[in-house]
Amino acid sequence: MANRLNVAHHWLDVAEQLAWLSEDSAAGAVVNFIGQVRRQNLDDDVAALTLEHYPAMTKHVLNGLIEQAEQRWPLIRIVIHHRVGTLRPGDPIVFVGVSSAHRDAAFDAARFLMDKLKTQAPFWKKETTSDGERWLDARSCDEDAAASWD
Amino acid sequence: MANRLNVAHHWLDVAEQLAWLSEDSAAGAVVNFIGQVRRQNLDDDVAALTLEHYPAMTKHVLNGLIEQAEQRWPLIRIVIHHRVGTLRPGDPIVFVGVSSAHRDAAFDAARFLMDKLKTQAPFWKKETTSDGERWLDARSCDEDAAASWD
Amino acid sequence: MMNVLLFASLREAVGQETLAVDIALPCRVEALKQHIADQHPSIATAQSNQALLVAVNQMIVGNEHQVEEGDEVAFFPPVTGG
Amino acid sequence: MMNVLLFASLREAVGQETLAVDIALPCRVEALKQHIADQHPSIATAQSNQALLVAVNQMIVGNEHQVEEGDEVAFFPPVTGG
Repeated sequence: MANRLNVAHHWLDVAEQLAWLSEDSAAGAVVNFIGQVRRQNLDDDVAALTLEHYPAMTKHVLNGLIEQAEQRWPLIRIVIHHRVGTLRPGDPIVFVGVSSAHRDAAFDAARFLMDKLKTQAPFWKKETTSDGERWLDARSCDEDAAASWD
Repeated sequence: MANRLNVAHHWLDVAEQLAWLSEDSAAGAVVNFIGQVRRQNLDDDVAALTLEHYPAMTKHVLNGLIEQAEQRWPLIRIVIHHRVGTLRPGDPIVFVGVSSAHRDAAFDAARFLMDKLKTQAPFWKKETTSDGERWLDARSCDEDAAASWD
Repeated sequence: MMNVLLFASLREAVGQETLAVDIALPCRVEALKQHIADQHPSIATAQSNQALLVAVNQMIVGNEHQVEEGDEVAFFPPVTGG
Repeated sequence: MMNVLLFASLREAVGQETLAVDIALPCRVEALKQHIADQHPSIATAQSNQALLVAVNQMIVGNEHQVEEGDEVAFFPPVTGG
């Protein structure tokens, strides 16, 4: 198993990540997820989204999730790239990609990583709208999705 | 809802598809799957994989699956691209991409489309190994995965 | 007379892309399968292995389905795309 | 004396990135929370809304966890990345 883990201001070359995920000779399936800033949230136009994190903890948590995914499924490669800083509507926030021999493991692992990242990795979003700034609340459906893997 | 459906000999520009999937203002999540020719199957080295299909039926079935996915989940855009003809180990075979406001619908729909495509779309694979040619058998786990959506 | 399209391993086993079948229409899919199996052992084998699917007008159908004059009928093994 | 790191809405509500806390160690996380809540209403509010998470040495821990001398302790609201 090989993996790439990054938390950074910049986005990444998605085509290059997909090429890397798929280049192993045993890979038959690549699943990836991209999350991006929506233009509207809670009926307001979003002007900007600022992501803060707890650097010392973030990589620790994400590495732990990668290890758990490796133990649960026969994976070949994993990429997690998460942005921090101020983003605009339409900007990508997170890339999670997984390769495996078959699609079931790749789908499960990609979703597991996203569900757990959403509830365990120390990132926080603050939205700027015409009404001002607000910190986003955690969604209970995200807690439910994360708990479904336990 | 907008969609792109292709069955062709050529592969596609994946980055362009991802850009198209994500460009709608409401899109918060993009999930995509790429299936590719493994270098080994059933312990033999694969030299080539030839995909045959039933053209009049293929688009009919895939369009039906797209309609079902639209009815089940709030989707924004869908891409299905499936290759036919003779491919080599490592070559991509199929691209399925879905965008939605949230990740749960995007993950579910992408997996639904792949599970159903595997058991309903009239494609057949013939593998060339050092032992000669063989048509691949359908896998019962694919039937189970497809049935899990009913 | 009607034509049945064959695909993949069935096409190769029978050695033809299309089978001309002399059967009175309308008829049930089951009768059509039996009629063809009597003449082509590879179709009989596929059928007994539950490895024979039938599509009428590009939709997979069951044994009870009625084949009408002018329908497009195809026989093929379980699909393996993706 | 120990320091507690604050993040996101808690950092803004308290107006500081780090809180210097005068508490005898080792102590349970629950006692530490109570100690800080007594001085900072926004921490008390977050706690009563179950919107306060505590990490010790970069791991989220429960109320029973024992905080030792030299531990890195952080308070923050539920996470919202991805």
